[in-house]
Formats: sequence, C-alpha cells, structure tokens
Amino acid sequence: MKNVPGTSGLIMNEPLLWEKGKKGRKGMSIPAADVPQVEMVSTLKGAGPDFPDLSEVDIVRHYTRLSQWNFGVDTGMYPLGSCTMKYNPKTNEKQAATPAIGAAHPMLDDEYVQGTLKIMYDLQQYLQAITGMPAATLQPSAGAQGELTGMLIFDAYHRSKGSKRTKILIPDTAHGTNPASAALCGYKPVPVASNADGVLDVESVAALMDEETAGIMVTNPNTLGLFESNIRAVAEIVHAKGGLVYGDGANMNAIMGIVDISKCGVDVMHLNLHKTFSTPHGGGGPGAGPVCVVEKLKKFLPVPHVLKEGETYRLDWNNPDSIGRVHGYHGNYGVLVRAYSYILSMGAANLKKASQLAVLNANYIKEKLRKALHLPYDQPCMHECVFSDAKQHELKVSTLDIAKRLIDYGYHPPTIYFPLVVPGAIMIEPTETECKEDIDQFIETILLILEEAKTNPELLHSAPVRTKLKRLDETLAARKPCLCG
Amino acid sequence: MKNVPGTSGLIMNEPLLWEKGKKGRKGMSIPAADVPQVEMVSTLKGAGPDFPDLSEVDIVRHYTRLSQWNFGVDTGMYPLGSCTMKYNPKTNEKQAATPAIGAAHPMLDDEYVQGTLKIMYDLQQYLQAITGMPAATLQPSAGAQGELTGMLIFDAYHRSKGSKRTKILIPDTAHGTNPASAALCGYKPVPVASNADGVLDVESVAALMDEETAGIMVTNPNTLGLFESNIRAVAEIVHAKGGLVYGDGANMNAIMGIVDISKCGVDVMHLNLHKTFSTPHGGGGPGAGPVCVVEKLKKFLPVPHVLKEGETYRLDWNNPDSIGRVHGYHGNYGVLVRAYSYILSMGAANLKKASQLAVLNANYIKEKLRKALHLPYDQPCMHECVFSDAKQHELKVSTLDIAKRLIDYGYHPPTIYFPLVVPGAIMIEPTETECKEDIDQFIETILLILEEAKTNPELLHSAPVRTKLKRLDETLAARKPCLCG
Amino acid sequence: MRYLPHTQEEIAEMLAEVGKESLNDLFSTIPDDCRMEGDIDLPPSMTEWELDAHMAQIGASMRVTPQHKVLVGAGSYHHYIPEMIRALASRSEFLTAYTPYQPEMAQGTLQGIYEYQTLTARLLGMDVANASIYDGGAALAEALLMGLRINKKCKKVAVSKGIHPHHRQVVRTYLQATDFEIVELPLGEDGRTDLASLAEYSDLAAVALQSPNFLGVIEDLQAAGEKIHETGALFVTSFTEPLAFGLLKNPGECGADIVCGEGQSMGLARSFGGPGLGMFACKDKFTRNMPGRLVGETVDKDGKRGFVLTLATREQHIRREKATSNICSNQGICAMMAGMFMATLGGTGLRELAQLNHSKAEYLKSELRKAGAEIVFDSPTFNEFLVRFPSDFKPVYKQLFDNGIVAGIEVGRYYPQYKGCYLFCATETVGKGDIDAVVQEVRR
Amino acid sequence: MRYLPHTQEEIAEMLAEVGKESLNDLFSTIPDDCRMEGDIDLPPSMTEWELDAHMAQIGASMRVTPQHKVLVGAGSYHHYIPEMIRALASRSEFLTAYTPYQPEMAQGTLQGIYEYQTLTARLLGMDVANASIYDGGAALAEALLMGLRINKKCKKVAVSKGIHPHHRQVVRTYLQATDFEIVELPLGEDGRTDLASLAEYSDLAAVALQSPNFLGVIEDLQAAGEKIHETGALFVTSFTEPLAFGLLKNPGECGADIVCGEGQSMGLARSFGGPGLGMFACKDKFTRNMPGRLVGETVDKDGKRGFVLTLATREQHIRREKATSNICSNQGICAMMAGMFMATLGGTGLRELAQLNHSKAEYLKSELRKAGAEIVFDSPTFNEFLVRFPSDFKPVYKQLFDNGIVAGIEVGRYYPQYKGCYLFCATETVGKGDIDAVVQEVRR
Ligand SMILES: Cc1ncc(COP(=O)(O)O)c(C=O)c1O
Ligand SMILES: Cc1ncc(COP(=O)(O)O)c(C=O)c1O
Repeated sequence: MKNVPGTSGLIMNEPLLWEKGKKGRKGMSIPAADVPQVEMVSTLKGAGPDFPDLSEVDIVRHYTRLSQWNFGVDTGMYPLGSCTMKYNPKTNEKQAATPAIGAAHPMLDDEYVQGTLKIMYDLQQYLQAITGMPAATLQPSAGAQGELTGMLIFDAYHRSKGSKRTKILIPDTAHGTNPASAALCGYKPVPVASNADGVLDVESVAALMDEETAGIMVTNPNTLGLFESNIRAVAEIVHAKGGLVYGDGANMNAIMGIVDISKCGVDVMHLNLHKTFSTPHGGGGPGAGPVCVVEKLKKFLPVPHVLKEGETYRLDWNNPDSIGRVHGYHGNYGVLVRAYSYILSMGAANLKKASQLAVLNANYIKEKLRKALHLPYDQPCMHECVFSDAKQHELKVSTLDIAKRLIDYGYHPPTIYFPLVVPGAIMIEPTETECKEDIDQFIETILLILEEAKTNPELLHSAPVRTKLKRLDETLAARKPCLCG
Repeated sequence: MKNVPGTSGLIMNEPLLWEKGKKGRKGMSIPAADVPQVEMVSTLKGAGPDFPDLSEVDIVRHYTRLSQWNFGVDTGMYPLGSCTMKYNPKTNEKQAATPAIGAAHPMLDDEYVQGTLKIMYDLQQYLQAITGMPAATLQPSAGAQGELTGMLIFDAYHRSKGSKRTKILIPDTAHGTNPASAALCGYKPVPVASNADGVLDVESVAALMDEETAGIMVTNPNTLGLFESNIRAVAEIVHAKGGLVYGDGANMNAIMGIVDISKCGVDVMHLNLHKTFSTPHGGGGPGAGPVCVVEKLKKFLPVPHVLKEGETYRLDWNNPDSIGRVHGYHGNYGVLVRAYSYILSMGAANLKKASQLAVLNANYIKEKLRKALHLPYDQPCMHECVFSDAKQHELKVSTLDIAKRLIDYGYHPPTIYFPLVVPGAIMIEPTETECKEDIDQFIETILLILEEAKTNPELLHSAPVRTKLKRLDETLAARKPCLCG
Repeated sequence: MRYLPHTQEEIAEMLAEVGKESLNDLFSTIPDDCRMEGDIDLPPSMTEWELDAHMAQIGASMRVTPQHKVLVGAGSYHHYIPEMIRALASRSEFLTAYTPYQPEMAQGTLQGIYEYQTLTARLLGMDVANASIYDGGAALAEALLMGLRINKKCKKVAVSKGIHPHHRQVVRTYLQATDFEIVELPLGEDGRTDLASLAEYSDLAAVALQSPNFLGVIEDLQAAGEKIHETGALFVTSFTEPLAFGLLKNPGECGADIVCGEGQSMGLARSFGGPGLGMFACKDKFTRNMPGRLVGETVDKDGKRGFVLTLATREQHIRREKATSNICSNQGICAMMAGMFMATLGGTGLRELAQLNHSKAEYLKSELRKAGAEIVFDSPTFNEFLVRFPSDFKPVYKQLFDNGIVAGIEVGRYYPQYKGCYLFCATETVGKGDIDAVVQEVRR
Repeated sequence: MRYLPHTQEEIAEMLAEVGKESLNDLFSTIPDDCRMEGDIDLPPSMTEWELDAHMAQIGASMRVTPQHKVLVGAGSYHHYIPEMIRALASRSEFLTAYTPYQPEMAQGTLQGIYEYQTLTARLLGMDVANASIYDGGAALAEALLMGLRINKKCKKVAVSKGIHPHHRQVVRTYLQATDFEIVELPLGEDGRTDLASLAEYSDLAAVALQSPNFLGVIEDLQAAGEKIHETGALFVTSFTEPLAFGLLKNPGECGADIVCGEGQSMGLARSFGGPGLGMFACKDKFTRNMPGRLVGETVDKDGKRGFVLTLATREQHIRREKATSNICSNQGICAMMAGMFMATLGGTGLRELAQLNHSKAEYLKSELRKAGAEIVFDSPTFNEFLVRFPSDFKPVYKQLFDNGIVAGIEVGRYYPQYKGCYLFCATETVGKGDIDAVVQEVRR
C-alpha cells in the first residue's frame, strides 16, 4: 500500500559498547599535565572502573547506528495521548546552548548571573499570565515532581491552619503519578468515579469530601480529553470543607488563552513544559514541571524564589513558610530556556491558536474514526480523543495489535490501555503541529488496519515486521531481569 | 548471518517537496517591514517562482526522512578507493562555524579580517611543510580545479619561456579529471602505458616526451595504490625536454611525513583537503584542491595571494605573471578551516602515523583477500589495493554484483571499474580510521559474498534487497532523462 | 506562524467535518465563568532573528562569561565536553522521542540507556543502576525513602552534614509531610563525618554520607560502612563528583547498599544547575525496591537480543499509590549523554582525567598554602578543598573576578563555623597559569 | 590520538599478517631519495580544547564582528538562515557521504539534489539545472565554454563589465590558455550594459550579462536578449543575488539560453566567500552540452520511483578529455542547503523576502539622497546601488565601522571611473535604525 509512510530499508546492527573497543584506544583528548602529578592516598585509591576504550569514530558510529533504531517527532507523527508530542523547534535548542547560559555556574552571587535570573523571572511571569495564577515556581523537574510540590504545599497549608489531613480525592481517570505523588506525602488517595459522560459529578465529590480530606487532584482537560465542566462547583465543595484543589496541567495544550485556571477554582497547578511548551522529551526526559499557585499559597513555594527589584533580579532565600527545595539548584534550567524561547516565539495569539488547532485536529480524528472504533465517551473532545478496541474483540484483535501494526506503517502508536476507565483504551493526541494531509493519512492508515483486522488479523498479531526487531518479550524481561551487562 | 552490520529496519517514505505543502503555509519567519514598501518597476516585475509552501515541521521531517536513505562514514565503513573516506571529526565542523568566521565578508579591507587571513597564511605554510614544496595557493575549489590551475601554470610557464606546447603525457591509470583538466587548457593528452608492475617505465616516458609536450601528470601513489618508484627518473626525462611534472596529490594520505614531494621532481601538485585532510564530502562536495608549486612557478600562482608582513597579513593583488583567479573569492574557505583544524589537531607525528596506518590497513586487506580475489598487480601497496572480478567470471558474477551485495551487508562498496587498466576493478581504500575489528569484519563479509557467488549467485544478482529501493535502472534514466520535476 | 501548519481553507474544511462554525465553537463544553477574558498578557511574538538577538543580549548581560575560569565546584563542575557528544545527543531520533513505551521503535534509546545503566553500575561498583532520577538532590531523597521501605520498622534516617546542603534540603522537603525523622551527623575537625552519635540510634533505616563530601573531603567510606551496618541501617553513599571514582575506591567496594548522586560531571554543561542527572544504583537484592525506570535485556519473537523497560510493577503507572516512586519522566537524554561521555573517556581516559583533576587541585592547594592560606582540613581531597585566608578574601575575589577568574565560593551560608572560608575546585580546565594568577593575587 | 584506533598490539598482529617487521617496512617501494628527512615542520598537536581556545582567539582578532551590520553585498550577502537548516544539513548521513555513485544507498542525497535542481530551474525559469558548479565565477566560465561548444565555429565571447569583476577574472583565467577571445561590453551612463558595440561582432558564441549587475542595476534582459540573439550568439545571464528573482522576471522569461550565478544567498553563510554555490541552468536542447552532474528520475527493479546520477557520458570519468567539463566534486551539501532554504521560504516567503529587501534598499537610497549623496544610476535596482558622496567618505566609513556598521565598499579598484563611489546593500537583516544611523553620520 503506497500511501503509508512506513517502509523498510537498510540500517545497521551494532553491538553493546563493551563488545567493541580495545584497551588503550582513545576517544577523548585529555590535556597534558602542566603540574606535578600527585598520587592519591593509597588506602583510598581504587582500580578504576572496567570501561571499554573506544576511538572517536567508534563512538560516533555506535550512537549514529543506535539513533537509526529510534523514532522521534522529527521522524513522523507521534500521536501519543497525554504526551503532547508537538514539534520541538530547532531554535530552542540553539538558545538553550547560548554559551553564557551553558557555562553559568548555579552557585554564584546574583550580581554575576543577572541574565539567567531574568529568564527565570520572565518565564514565571509568562506562565502566570498563561494560567491566570498569581505566583509560580520553576523548580520541579517534571510533572510528577510538580505534583509532589503541590501536595507538599497542600500539607503545609493545612498545617498552617493547624490541621493535618490524611486523604485526597483523585478521579479514576487520573494519571498514575497523581496517586503516587499524593502517597509520597502521606495522603491516602480516595478514588472518585467519573460519571457516564466521563467527567466529575458534583454529587460524587460532595459525597466523599470531608474534613480529613486535604482536597482533590483534577486533571483538566482530563485524560479522556474532556473538559471537567463542573470544575467550579467541585472546587466550591472542596473549598467549603477547607480543602484545596490541585490541577494537573499536563493537558494545558488544549486551553491556552481560552481558560483562566484561577477562575476554575484551582489553587495549585503544574505545567509540563515538555508537553505544552514544545521542549523535546529526549527519550524520557528531562522535563520541567513548574507549579503555579493562588495568592494565599505563594508563601509555601520552594526557595530560592527569584524576584525583580527595580532593574535587578535576585534570589530570595528566606521564606520561613516555604516547603523548601525540590531541586539542588533551579530545576531543569536548560528546559526552562527552551520553553521561554517557545513562548517568546509564539506570543499570545499563536498560543491560543495552537490550542484551537490541537482541539480541531483531535475532534477531526474523532469524527473520522468514530464509525470504525468504539467511542466510549461521545463528547466534544479537547486535545485528544479516546477510543477502545471493543468493536475488534470479536475479531480477536486487541489495542496492542492495532498499535503494533501502526508501527509497520510508520506511526508511533497512540497511548494504549490508559486511561484505565476505558478497557483497551486507544488515546490519540495529534497536537496542533500535524497538518491536515498528515492527519488524513493517519486516519486512512487506521482504517486500513481495521480492515486488515477483518480480512487478515494475523498481520496485526505478528506486527511489527518492518522494524529491526519484532515484538519483544516483556514478560521474559521481568521474569529474569537482566539490567546490567 | 549475525556478524554483518547490515540489516533492515523501519524507515519512512517521503514524497517530493512539491507533492507536499499548502499555499500560505509558513516555513521561515520573515521580519516585519519597518520601512515603507516600495514597488518594483512593473516592466521588470515577475510573478515569482512556483515553490511549494511548507511549515517548519514539514521541512524537518522531509530532510530527516531523506537522510535515513543515505549512508555516510558515520554510518559505517566506506572503503571507496581513491576517495579517502576517513572519519570527519566533529570539532572541525564546530571550528568552521566560529561566528566571526561564518560572518566574515570576503570583500572587506585586510585590516578588518586579520583572523581569516591568518588561517589562510598558516594553512599555506602547513601544506608546504607537508609536501616539501615552497609555495601554495588555496583557491582551487576541488581536485579537478587544482589540476586546471596546475595546467594553466604549465601553460604560463611555457609561454614565459616563449614556447607554446600542445601535448601532455598522462598515464593510463590516471583519474578522468586529469585528461579533462589538461584538455580544458588545450593540451592533447598522450596516454602512457604503465608497465607490468603497474607503474611508469622510464623508457615509455622517454619514448613519448618531446619539445611539443608540456610535461606529465602523475598520480603518486597512483590509482593502483602503487608508489611510482621511477618518479625521479621520469621527472629528469621530462625536465630534460623542458617539460614540467604535475603531481596529482589525491592520494597523499599514503605518504604524509614519509615522502618529500619536492624531492620527487614534482613541480606542481594539488591536494584534496576533502580526502587527506578529513573534511566531509557532503554527498559530493564542497571540496578544496590547494596547489603547491616549486619556487620557479610561484609567480604564476593565482591572485590574490596572502602574505605575512611582520605580524600583519595582507592580500597581494598585483602579480603580473599570475594566471589570475580560479575562484570568486578565496576558495571554499569553510573547507580550509576544517583542514586547518585537522592539521592542528594531528600534528606532525600523527599525520605520519595516519599514513602508516592507512597503508597498513590496505596491505592487510590485500593479504587477506588475495586468495579469493584476483590481484592484477601483486605489489606492496600504499593506501589502497586493487582487485578484479576475474576469478568470478566463470560464476557469471561481476564486480557490480559483489558491490551491490556489500550494500545488503552494510558496507559502502569500494570504487568499481576504476582504474580502467584493470577490467572489473575493485579498488579498496580502508583509510586509517578503520579499526582492526571492523576491517576483519569487512574481510569476512567479502569472503562470505564470494562464497555466495559460488553457492547462490542469484543473491548477488538481485542485490541489494535490504535497501529501501532495489537496483535502479540507470539506462532508463539516461535514455529518457527526467531531470526536473 | 511557522509551527502552525493549518491554512484558512484547511481549518474551514476540518470545521465542516466536525460540524462547527468556528474554532471557538470547539470549546462549547467550557463554562463561560472558566474562560479567560481578553488575550494572554505576553510580549509580542518574536521572529527567529529577534529571538537570537534577544538571547544574545541576555548572554551579554552575564557578568560571569564563558571565558571566566571558574574555580568552583560545590556540586556543579566545569569539565571539557567533546563536540562529538553534542552532535550525537542532538540526533533528533534520540532527542524528539518520548519514553520508550514502544520498544520496537525505541531500541536506540533502550540500548543506550541499558549501556548507561551498566557503565554507571561499573563506575559505582554496584549491581544495578536505574535509568536516572531528576538530580542529585532527588536521588538522595529517593535513596532514603527506599531505605525506609526496606527497613519498614524504622522511621528515622541519618544524613551527614558533609552532604551538599541543597541535597539535604531536598531530603527535608521530601520527608517533611510524612512522619519520618531526619538526624544530621556533624563533621569532625578533619572534615569527615563524625559517626560517634550513631551509637545513640537503634532505629535508623539508612545512613547517608557523601564522598568526596561538600567540603571536598574524601570520607573513609569503608570504616563508615562497617559502623553503619553495625546499627542495622542501610549504608547510602552519595556524590556530586563521580569523576573521583576514576581514582578512588568505588562505593560498592566500601560496602554501600545504595549509591546515588549528581552526574552533571559526566558530559553535561553546568547550565545554571540543570538539567543534571540523578545517578542511582543499588545491590541486586534491593532492585525491586528501587525507584525509577529500568531497562532490561530480552529477546524478540525471533529470539534476537533487544531491550525493554522492565519491572514496571514498581512504577506509578501500574502500581499507582503503591509505587516505589512517583517519578515518570526522568533525565532521559542526559543519561544518554553521560553514557556517551563515559564511553568516550573509556577506562583509561577516566583514570587519566581523574588523576589530572587531583594533581591540579593539589597544586592549587600547595601553592595557596605557600602563599599563607590555611587549608582547613588535612584529610585527603580529590579536586575540591576548603581554604581559610589570613585576611578578608572578598577584595581579592572581586579583583580576580575582574581578571576573569572565579576564586571559589564562600561557605558561611551553609557552614556558619566556616564563615569566611572559601571552597575551591580545580579541574582539568584550569591551567597552571590560572592557578599561579590566583596565588599571586592572594600574595598581594 | 582519538582519530587513530590502532593499538600497539593490533599494529603488531597486522604487521605479522603482511609479513613486515615495522610500519616503516611498509614503504619499501619508496626510493630513499624521495623520502622526507626528519619530521614535518608543524606546530605541536592541539587537544580539542586547545583548538577551541585557538579558534576563539582567531575569531576575537577579527575587527569585523558577527554583531556588525554589514551593508555590503558585492556578491556575498547577509541573509538570515534558519537554525533548522544548520541542524538538517549537519545530519551526518548527508554530510559524511561521498558523491552518490551507489544510488541504492544514497537516495537521500539524490532526491535532495533532484529537488534542488527542480527548484533552481523554477527560480530561474529554465528547463534544466545541474547539481552545481563550484561558485559563481566558475559557473560563468563553464557557461561561456558551453556556449563555445555549442557554437563551435565561433571563438569569441562577450561579457558585460556589469558582471562581478572577480567572475570576469575567473573567465579570463579559464579561457587564457586556449585561443578563445573575450570582449568586454562597457556600461552605459545608466549603469546598464551598452550593447551598441555588439553589431561589430559577427562571430560571438555567447554574450553574458549579470542582472542585477555588480553595481546593483537591473539589466533590461528582455531587450538585451533580443539584441544578442540577433547576432546569433547564445544569451547567457548570470547573477549573484538569486533572491531578486522572487520579485523580478526570471531570466528564462527574458529569453536566456544559459543561466548561471552565485547561490550563496540561498541559505549559505558568507564564510569569507566560501563555500558558495555555482547555480547553473539551461534550456532543454542544450542539456547534453551541460557541464557538471545531473540527477535524474528512474525506477528500481520493482518499478518504484528513485533517483540516480545520469547523462554521465558528458562527464570526465567516462568521457575523459572529451568531457563537457573537468568538474568532479562539486558543492554537494551547499546545493542541499540551498534546496532546504528555497523549500523553507516557499513561493510566498520568497516573494515577501525579496520585496522586503527591495524596500529596505530603496529606503536607504532615498534617505542617502536626502542627505545630499548622489545615487549614481537612476536605473532600477534590487537591494544594492552605487553612491557618490559630495566629500571624502573614508572618515565617515571609519566612524561608522567603529559604531558597528560597515557602510558599503569603495569600487575604484574595479571601476576607476567610479573611484570614490561606494556600493551599498541593504537586506532584511538591516533595520531602519541602522539605516538612519548611517544617514545621520553622513549628514555630519
Ligand atoms: C496527565 C498527566 N499527569 C502527569 C504526568 C507526569 O508528568 P511527568 O512525566 O513530567 O512527570 C503525565 C505524563 O505522562 C500526564 O500525562
Ligand atoms: C586520483 C584523483 N584525482 C583527482 C580527483 C578529482 O578530485 P575532485 O573530485 O576533488 O575534483 C580524484 C577524486 O576522485 C581522484 O581520485
């Protein structure tokens, strides 16, 4: 079938690093000693690790070949739900590599590093403007650490009110990091079932919220790609019981310039700069999970916090109410610079446009696939749409099979089997940077695969076949862990 | 067979640029006008070209995908004879991109561009030191233009002696650019047959050299990978008849620090910086072909020529005897910077070592394959060894088949069907940057293919099969040229 | 905008397909009282060139320049990074991929991380290393939480005052909400952790030391390990300068149960403190208590070797609140770069580089001593050490800064007892000339 | 050395295999009297870091900095280059590949060059473009040689004095050894080529004009073409600023037979003049007389579309001395980058950018005129034009240079009659502020 991106071609095998090389080979130039050699005290001296010795060309070929086994946003469409795999602009990489920034040491006095402090200050202002929240910290290294920061702020707030609460409400649609982060600071997660429309009922929250409960963690838009339309009413209930509302902002890409978070009754929210703000995921990280808070929670933000006084910037270290540090320095700074560059490049109008187009793309896919795939929650969606493999069960074809077959056709599969409320979930988030032709081609490909599911399901069961390796045995890996070569 | 690098994996199809895109899409940010718009005179105004409009992500994916269809030195071994496909150090790229160099305008007065002039001056000195020649120009854009420069110097020299010569001696082993370059300045190439040992006989040169002959073009080491051991005697004959000796230095990688070119009786020689001096070939260029000359020919070198006076550098424009310019400015400057960086990184000892190892690798391959492949000239070789497919004829397997099968196994094929004196030539130049394991693996692979030639020749005839496209129809392309989409 | 491919016509066609009049109509499910009034308050959008100029200006506003010789470590080190590593790490197949949830199209990341895990385990002398934690601070917090999980009955952990003060703050932050207790172990006169007080505690889940510690002193890990194990606690060691293990006994040899630290030294730019790399390793028997992702070897359908994320049952997306940690995104590409850096150095190079760092620091040390400065601790150090000057050093510091040298940092904020003392670091990037310049200024 | 992988043991093993005692023995076929005595005289080898420092120093020694606003074109133009292009062109699969002799493993280069050829042909309004010639100078020389091949009987070519003087010098160099004659056509008062003298020649193989020409004036190509064709000569047009064709009629529309020029403007850095890009195109019927490589479309065994180098019988490696040119290596990656740049601009962007360049230059022109400077030609120009100042401009130039602006170049060296006149250029990189600063200084 000629109209799919995926095909197969020549790529290289490559052994593990220590299966190559020869003792004494050089990969790096080390300066000649211009000072006398001083021996390390013998009792402390070790033998040094058993690393292979490789030449520069060995290293270059090794990683060049490895890279050919990978698929990134630059390779093709990556509609991984909840991950906002939008295009990562090249100029952001250049800006993050600005020599004066790359060389900046994090422990020098403020007067020497005004430039890097300015970026932090301005980025805080921008994120506040985008969310409508009055204060922010950039320290959290990723979304989950943002959540932890938020939960610690919840705890600090309640302590400041002389109470220690033990539970937290978490909708059943929540990402696993939410309960995990809550648990980390001792909260017992209490699941809240979302209603038939896939959103929170005011009633079910009211039924569970009490004075032992610190508050609620709401992902909005939620992981079904739906806007929690009762969010304000929910917030009122929680607030009425002295609780706080946490917003998981991982899905902010749907609502920039459209929703004012502070108006939704959210008290704390993290953003994922490596999603909404176009910083690359790097095959797993680093990310950045800044946290925005309402005025009354500002004093609990991590230290140090950057301030602007006249034209100078300084780090404010002493804030007795602060929850303290969550990072050794200022967070994943290089990631912050990328997001800062993105926001400056986009401006207000284009950020809003990005959200509108992200939502348009998702709804377009939802419309085009609703006949072929089961749509558990038939609602106008935000940035992503969630289907299931229900219709394919009779064909003995699963979500996993569909996902693997997509690989053969040159697409990264959507997020699968999440959210948990949808058995066999297929969670598609195209993002705004995919153009119509590419989305149409993706839709065609899914339909083609669903045809194959009827005519020749084996094609799906045995997929992928075009990749260097076929389907991998994850069970074996877990049964006999081999984690170190 | 697990021990070969080549395998197949997932890669992407990608249409032609104009098969994508949508009018009005933006790929580049264009500054807003801060001055009044002024219309172009209507009689001169055109409609503008019909280019597709693409977004940044369209472009990024297009070229990322195209790159996956390519194979470079960073991908694997590239033993393309006569091309010296050694590793291209990454730091050279960085140095060539030094902001002050990248932004340097070529038409400013010397006082403003001392840095870029210094690099030119120093590089000239270094190339003179490496060849033993007293003068050099950096202007030629590639080897062939270096040859042309050399031929023009021959012509200018003879004119200065009041004679106009019409012929030039060129060994039958010479690269096609030699006769072509000679012809460009009106010389009729006279082929000289190399002897049974693959080198020039003093006699055959003596028999052909006369007063109508401008001189001889000798590639040394020659394209059979052999050192022209009679070079001095040959030079004496040519000089005795008032002729000059041109050295094609494309194969300098074999003899750095070992041979003194000036001692060989060579009067003019070009170097290929994109071979010997590690600058990348860029899928065809740009290269650089500096020319070194003996003292008496210095005055004929192109203008402007860089000089050092005290601590300042200046361009000398007026040299009445000069052949003039061969480049609009100073040659492929960025390539010069890369070679300059390489020479500074290597130093004298490592350059010599590089030649020694390049020759070691070639002789090692020659030894290991001599039983399996016909070795037309059984001599100690320099940087490359030349085999033929003679032994495979009876199997109806050709050099081309062997080359194409190598592709399946993850190697760029050697140079084939050149030099012309060896029918079905297989010209292998490993270069010094290939390590022993990789060379052993390459040898094994060739032996495997030669086994296949016996057991299952169809595998060779139908090769390559792992590449995105199978063997391409070059005849069709030439019969019905389609050169523009 | 060049990142937004949709043309007006395309938008119209797509809206028609979804049956909406306008882009605004797509947001019908959003209550009016949740909506943003007016536009986001941001500066006007910049062209690529305006951004270049803007960032160049910010760069120029930094008083500390890339040309400055920074004789400061304190958890962030200036080491040379081969251009090759930048070039390879920026390969977009690595950089623009997500977490390798689909192993068949992420073998590059997976093998690369498996190699990182392996080299890390070898460097630290441990059995298993994970795919990374955010940074040295979070890694230490996770290590102590892991200790508390393993020694369930104990609710207390001890951390040495020799540990990077910021990392100790992160630990405090992570543990504050829960009822775990943290005791701090003082430093002795010799700059090493004083373990005397250990005896007082019977209920320690884990005890953490950093070596070389924040003040540069190399702890006697072997001795400490024995003492700590006597109390029944797990022995956690942390670090901020992994290069030291090119020369020193590794933590594994010294009996560490869990080893964690900041890996910025392994090929990452200082970049104002991030992104860094939380390196994390432990003994086999603790693997299932480990936080963070793990890459493991397996085979594909055809029996070919391959790699996958494994033991995910420890993780939040499966275990949710019972997970060993909440970490999801980690430091992916930074771990890849550290792997590249370790591979580039090789065993031979790592040794040589570590020795060179030590020699440079020792030269600085001896020259400063000659110049009348006091080296606060005479315990062995690697490439960092604490100095007390006979007179106020501030003016000298300022003068040196203007001469392009950053002469250490004052540690009073963290160690009142050492107020006025400066922590110096000398890596391979510092030349004898720079050192002599410092000493000369000190002599003035 | 990190580029030389062989260890001592490996060298020994390999020497044994080839039956040699030492590396020196490998060179037994080299006569003693050809050998180099002692070592090559070069500076000591540098580490990667020493090289970085060395080059930074050289960069710092440049009085013209990247921050300077350079209002100079004269064949080398400052245009913005998207970072994306640098990133894509540095993909090592493109950069470290040789000429695509094995099409099955070079489809990336081949399709990319085919696309470059096509966009180039469209830009210039021609049927066919080749894969590139070294630079604008060599391209012009090749174009005239091509004309001489086509009109075999004629031994003469005419070139306008409006052509970049360096390019004319290259032509002279290329043709000097052969008995071809070059006549130069003068410029008229209006700065356009004066074709009156054409009538005198009956035996011209080709006549070449540059538009916009070196002094910025847009030639009346249409009229010139007709005149030239009347003489039976081929009409060759050249250029140094291809961006102009975003706004102007293209050479094809004006009847050009062969079009060539310098393509640096299309996404390449000025880089002290190289590597640039010789763009070369012609009418269909002349294809087989064309110099340089050509990529053509074909199919593979399975009938799938693919690309190969084709019509190689024109080239030196097949035809040897009968080849249409001696060129072998060309400007490969520069052509790819130009293709990327053209694709990035797109038709809409190219138009917009060309218009902006024109507007900027016209603003500078009018402001200078107001300030009392004389615009030498009133013929239409694109983004460059010649200015005569009432008084000596040198001091103003020097002052402006110190203020970070390079105010044109003096053209007396090339055009004695215009001694003291300055050629100015304004591209999109020049802001109104920069222009006003120049004018203000002129007013002083
Ligand atoms: C809804 C949601 N919340 C939280 C997270 C965790 O973010 P991170 O991976 O940056 O820790 C994710 C990431 O997948 C997410 O999708
Ligand atoms: C022996 C020899 N001479 C000359 C050349 C021509 O060099 P260039 O391609 O740089 O013009 C080559 C290149 O292949 C060559 O191998």
